[in-house]
Amino acid sequence: SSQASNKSHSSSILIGSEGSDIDIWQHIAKTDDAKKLGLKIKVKNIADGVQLNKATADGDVDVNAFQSWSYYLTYNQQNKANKLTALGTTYLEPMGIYSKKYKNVKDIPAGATIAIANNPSQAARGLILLQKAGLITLDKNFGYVGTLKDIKSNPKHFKFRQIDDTTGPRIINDVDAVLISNTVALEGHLHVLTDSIYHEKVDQSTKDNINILATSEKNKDNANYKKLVKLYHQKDIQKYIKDKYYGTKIEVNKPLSYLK
Amino acid sequence: MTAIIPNVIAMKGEFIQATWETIYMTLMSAIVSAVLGLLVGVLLVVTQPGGILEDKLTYSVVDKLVNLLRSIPFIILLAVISPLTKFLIGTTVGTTASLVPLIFGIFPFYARQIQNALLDVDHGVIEAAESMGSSPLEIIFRIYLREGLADILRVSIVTVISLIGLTTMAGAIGSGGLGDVAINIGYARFENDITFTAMIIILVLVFAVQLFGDWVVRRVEHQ
Amino acid sequence: MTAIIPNVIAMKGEFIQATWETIYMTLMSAIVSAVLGLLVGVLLVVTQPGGILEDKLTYSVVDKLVNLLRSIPFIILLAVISPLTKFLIGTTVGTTASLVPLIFGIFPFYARQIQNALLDVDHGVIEAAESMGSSPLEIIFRIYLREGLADILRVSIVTVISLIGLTTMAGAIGSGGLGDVAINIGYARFENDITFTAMIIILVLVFAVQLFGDWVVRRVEHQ
Amino acid sequence: MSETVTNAIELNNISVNFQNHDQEIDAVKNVDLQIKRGDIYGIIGYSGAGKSTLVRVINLLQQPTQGSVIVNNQEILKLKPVELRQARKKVSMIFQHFNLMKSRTVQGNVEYPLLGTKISKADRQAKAEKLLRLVGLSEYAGTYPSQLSGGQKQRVAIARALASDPEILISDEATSALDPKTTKSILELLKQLNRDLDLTIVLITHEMQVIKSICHNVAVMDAGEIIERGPVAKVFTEPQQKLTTDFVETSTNVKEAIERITSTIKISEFKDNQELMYFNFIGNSTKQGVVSEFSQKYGIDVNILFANIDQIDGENVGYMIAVITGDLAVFNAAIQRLSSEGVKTRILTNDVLEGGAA
Amino acid sequence: MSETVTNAIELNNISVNFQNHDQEIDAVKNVDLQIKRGDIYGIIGYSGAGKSTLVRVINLLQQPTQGSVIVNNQEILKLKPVELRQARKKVSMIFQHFNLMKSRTVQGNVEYPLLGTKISKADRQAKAEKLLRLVGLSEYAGTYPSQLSGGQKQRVAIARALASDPEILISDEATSALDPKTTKSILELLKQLNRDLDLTIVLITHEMQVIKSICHNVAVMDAGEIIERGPVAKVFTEPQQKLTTDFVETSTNVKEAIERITSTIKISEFKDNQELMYFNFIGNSTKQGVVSEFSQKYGIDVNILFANIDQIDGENVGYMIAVITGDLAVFNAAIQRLSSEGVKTRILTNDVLEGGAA
Ligand SMILES: Nc1ncnc2c1ncn2[C@@H]1O[C@H](COP(=O)(O)OP(=O)(O)OP(=O)(O)O)[C@@H](O)[C@H]1O
Ligand SMILES: Nc1ncnc2c1ncn2[C@@H]1O[C@H](COP(=O)(O)OP(=O)(O)OP(=O)(O)O)[C@@H](O)[C@H]1O
Ligand SMILES: [Mg+2]
Ligand SMILES: [Mg+2]
Repeated sequence: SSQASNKSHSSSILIGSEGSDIDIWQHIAKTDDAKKLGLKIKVKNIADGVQLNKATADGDVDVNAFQSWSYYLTYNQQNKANKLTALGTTYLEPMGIYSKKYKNVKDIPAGATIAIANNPSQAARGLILLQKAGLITLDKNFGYVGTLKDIKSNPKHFKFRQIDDTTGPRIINDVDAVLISNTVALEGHLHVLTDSIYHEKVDQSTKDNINILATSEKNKDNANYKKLVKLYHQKDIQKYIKDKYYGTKIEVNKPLSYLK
Repeated sequence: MTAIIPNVIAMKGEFIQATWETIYMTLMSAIVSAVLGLLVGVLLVVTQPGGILEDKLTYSVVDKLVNLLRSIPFIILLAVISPLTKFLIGTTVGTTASLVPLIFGIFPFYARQIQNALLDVDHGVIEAAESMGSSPLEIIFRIYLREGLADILRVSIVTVISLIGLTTMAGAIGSGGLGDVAINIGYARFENDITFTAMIIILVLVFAVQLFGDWVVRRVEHQ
Repeated sequence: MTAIIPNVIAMKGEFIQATWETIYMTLMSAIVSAVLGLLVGVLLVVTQPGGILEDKLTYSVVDKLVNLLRSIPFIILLAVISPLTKFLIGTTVGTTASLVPLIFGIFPFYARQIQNALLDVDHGVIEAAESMGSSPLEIIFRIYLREGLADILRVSIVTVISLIGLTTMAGAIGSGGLGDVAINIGYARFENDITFTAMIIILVLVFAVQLFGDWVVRRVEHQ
Repeated sequence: MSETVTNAIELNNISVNFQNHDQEIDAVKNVDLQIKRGDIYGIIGYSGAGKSTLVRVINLLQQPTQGSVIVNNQEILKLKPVELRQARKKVSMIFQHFNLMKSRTVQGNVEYPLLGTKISKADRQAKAEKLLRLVGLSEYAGTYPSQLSGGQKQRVAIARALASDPEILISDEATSALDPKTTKSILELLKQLNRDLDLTIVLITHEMQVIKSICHNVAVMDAGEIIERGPVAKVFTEPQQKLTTDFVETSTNVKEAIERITSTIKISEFKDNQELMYFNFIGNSTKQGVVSEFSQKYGIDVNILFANIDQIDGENVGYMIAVITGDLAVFNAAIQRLSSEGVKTRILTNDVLEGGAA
Repeated sequence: MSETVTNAIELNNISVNFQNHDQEIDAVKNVDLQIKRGDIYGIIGYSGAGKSTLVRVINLLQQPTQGSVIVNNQEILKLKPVELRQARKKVSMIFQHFNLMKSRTVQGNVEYPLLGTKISKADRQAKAEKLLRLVGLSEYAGTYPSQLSGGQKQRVAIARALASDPEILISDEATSALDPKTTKSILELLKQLNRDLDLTIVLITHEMQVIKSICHNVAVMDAGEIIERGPVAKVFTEPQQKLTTDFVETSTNVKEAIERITSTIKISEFKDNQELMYFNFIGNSTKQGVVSEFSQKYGIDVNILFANIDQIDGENVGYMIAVITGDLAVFNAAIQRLSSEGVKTRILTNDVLEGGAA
């Protein structure tokens, strides 16, 4: 039967992704689960999120697997003519606060330099995490595109330096603390659960950071694409991911309504 | 071997493919950029004040366009140009799609280089050709492009090497290539052997271009 | 105004700061790169076969080093060079820290451009200086750098403009600057007016460089 | 006008100003010049007089600040670009600085003017080979200009200028880098082209010998103006301007000879029946032979210390300095006789010498 | 060796080969040349003979393929770079192609050799100004080379070469672009420097007049070799080689004159008592005056059609072509008399003419 379904879906699904998601999807493409579902998957590395979303919306890429819910919302808000649709949730990679100098967030002294991402969704996420850790407070209306300007109080007078988020692990020695997303941390051999001094947990405050699969709005009813979500949450695939990423890609298998 | 470059061995196939992608991107965009760059560079030289087809308006418009294109950061160029890419290539991602931004990223630079190279052609020889009744087109092909050939080749080497550098940035739109491997696989994941190997291959390409270019320059140069 | 460029108005302060950062990065790294590039470019010209201090070994080593540095993708250069950056600047992030990779990113390119420019200095004049007993240093300063001045300025304009382009990529290490604003604020957040405004300012800088450069070239050029 | 029919070149009231940083230079000032078809017209003058600038106006390499230029009956300042190019193909130029293309071989340089014409490749090559043979460079056909000696480069430039079978040839010191023998063979070549093909030649030169041996007319330029012009024999034998006289005397070495002779011979030590005498005779006046007449009719000994007797464009022209020894009483009669025949004479005393000759 | 003390330049067995694509050119072949301090040494030869290449060996701008070069008693091929530079400062060169620096003004070009010396800025400027005055370019001090005429450029090059007070001056056709008057003033300047400062001058030229008026010795080059050399008067009056003869005759215009005369005068139409005769006399042999003697002693009419009688380096040298009319019986006696006085004569018949003169 698998052969038959292969035939009926002779065109493969092109998944655009970046970072560790590439490895995951390349692995998934090779699994029997994929074959059973009759999915032929190809993976392409597209490093720039904006380009990747545009390409997806244009149909040059079928499905993309890299972005968080908040990133997706931002994109859709700014590109009303060329929208994306979320297919389903995949995982939450907790962002962490890392430091080589201090073991606890409370130890970070006044006037310390904290590096956060220069890309807006990661920056906002970082600020929310800092608030959660009790280091700063943010404006009430702080959303997923909030910026440094929206900091209401910074009692310890931290200095913030915005960096390209992929360089986090490399500059960890140069600053007092740095916020690093898990994809980047993993690539830098940092395990958020063990190496960070503070990190996100799955709850309402971090729902915006849950990763999703997205496709063009035109394809929102494509059955094959929807199967990808199911495929991702297969047991053996999840085991593979857990083993490979030390459990730092926390599975989130919730309906999309959970995010709204 | 596996001990020193464990990840590389595992990725042999990817490396071969990435090398081809880099060569493909460089070669294709070099060819188109060469044509465009020569065209625009020559246009700048002949229309500039004192040129054989002096034309203030054309010169200042083209001159400004070149600067305009050179001002746009490459990543933004990728985005700005994507409708054109879509129109020309049919998609905005992938190796072939990267050719369009690569061409627009490099040809204005090349045009400026060509302009500088042609400015060094001896004015007396241009005059001699004019005195022999050569038309502007003849002067361009028989004098400028020929007398300036060694210099044109020299700036072409510089440009191709810059272009190889630029291809490493096209990973943003899924161009693949060695730069993508080095940056998005090797560097981002701290797999230094991959970065290192990719860079060695880039280096080999750069040296090949330089050596070949130098050889051609030596062949065409008669003092 | 607020209707057309809503986000820009809100970010006036950031724009002013970013413009200064870009100017600062460009200027500082241009100055250092100019020194290094001239040094290396001159070294290449004088040691190359037939040069006034012909030295096969030095030439081939320097020539290869230049190519080596030019082969490294900028983003990787950022990483490779960070220990040096740390040593020199004390940190690897921020506007000042970005100077080190910017310099290493541009000076080999500039050196090659200088080499090409100096190759056009009339060999007869070099011979005349040699016949007058000028030392290699005198020939470099009094002939190469002086007779080649117009060409040196021309390649310097090309280089500074390329450098402005490079600063837009230094955002990766928190350099700030207009490129950072255009890409990481404007582009990544889809705030097109910000991207657009940042690019306009970059454009103005590019034009300022070109106009000023052209003016200086005209002043030093005597046919 | 019927005049324009025979004139190959007509420059009317041409001026050229150069604007240097601080000063304005009038390189050419209100020059009128008509050159007939088939003429060989020499232009001489001091360095910087404006000769090169003037001839560059003929094919409009130099835009004149004012004036009109008529070449082959066309007012070339009014031509459209295409017409100007056509007109230029009939006017070849040999440049003072050669202007060879360093990327082409000698052969390639000579073939250049024929590229894009209807001439077949084989004919083009054959023609270039023939011209290279004529200028003595057959062996160097495959060589690049950078490997040539100065004179060889100049000859390539000459061959190139002739390749297009021009109607007018403008030569800016085309033989200055050539040895006398090569110069002579080049001049022969030009003469022959002038005779056989009615080639009009405009020729700037510093070698008076070149003017004498090939030009029919000559113009003398000074500070941007033509101060004297006319048939070569006339200008050389009856110079009207101090500068022309200077040129002629320098070229005949008269001035130098006088200086040299008076520095080696002491006139004050002459015997009473001796004088140092300068003779200058032109044209047919000398059928009899000056010296013989002196010697035979008046019994005067003539010891020639310097003589330059030659023909210029068909006329005998002579300059002579001699010590004459004989009966002082007959000197005057003899001199008068010569004078009536058109021979100018002068006794060189120490006074005269200080003022210079003629 | 005591010899080296007086020699400013000594070239021993110098060869220079150029390796072109397909062929090897022996530009200079086994040349030995000694030039004494204070000498003015001329080098002549056909275009491409190797003159420029040879003189470029003197300051090692051209590395010889073989041989040794001794300048100012130093074997310069063995000098260290610093020493070579010191040695070169004493040897100035005027290049065939000027090689001026386009980025410097005329003044700046002339000052160049003085940069980095102990001379103060004011002195340097004064010196450059003085030299520019000497070459007649005071007004052009602030001008850039591209705005100069050919001759003006050449004069700047001359001034530059003199700025460093060289002990040796090498001039490669330094007056070829100059008008006769300017040439003369430059030569005067060189002569004076030679006299006053014992400047040794090596001078390539195509103008025999230049050789005659300033050189003491001359070497004739052909195809890379020096085929004849010696004091100018000797070489010019008793040329041993065909090529030298050619040069001398071209420079005296004898050959041309004979050709011209025979093409205008028909010898076959001469009367029985007429002959066309060629005279050539050297040195003191002509104290008496050839023509006078002929006329007076033998009653022969001498109508001079061409004469070139002049002094070369102190010796009288004369060439003359004349129609002689008189008693045929005395012709032989007259000719023998002249011959015994060292005057060479030849009756020009149609046969002789075809073979050429001398
Ligand atoms: N750089 C070079 N490479 C190859 N051949 C050369 C080079 N320079 C000169 N030659 C050849 O060497 C020969 C001698 O050249 P050189 O310049 O010494 O002649 P020259 O006597 O100065 O002639 P001229 O009077 O024309 O200046 C010529 O045949 C020339 O073609
Ligand atoms: N491009 C220029 N810019 C400014 N001045 C110039 C330019 N070309 C020539 N001149 C000036 O014009 C005058 C005439 O120059 P031109 O070249 O016509 O002289 P020439 O008679 O050919 O002299 P020569 O015999 O030395 O070649 C000179 O004083 C020169 O300095
Ligand atoms: Mg001139
Ligand atoms: Mg020469």
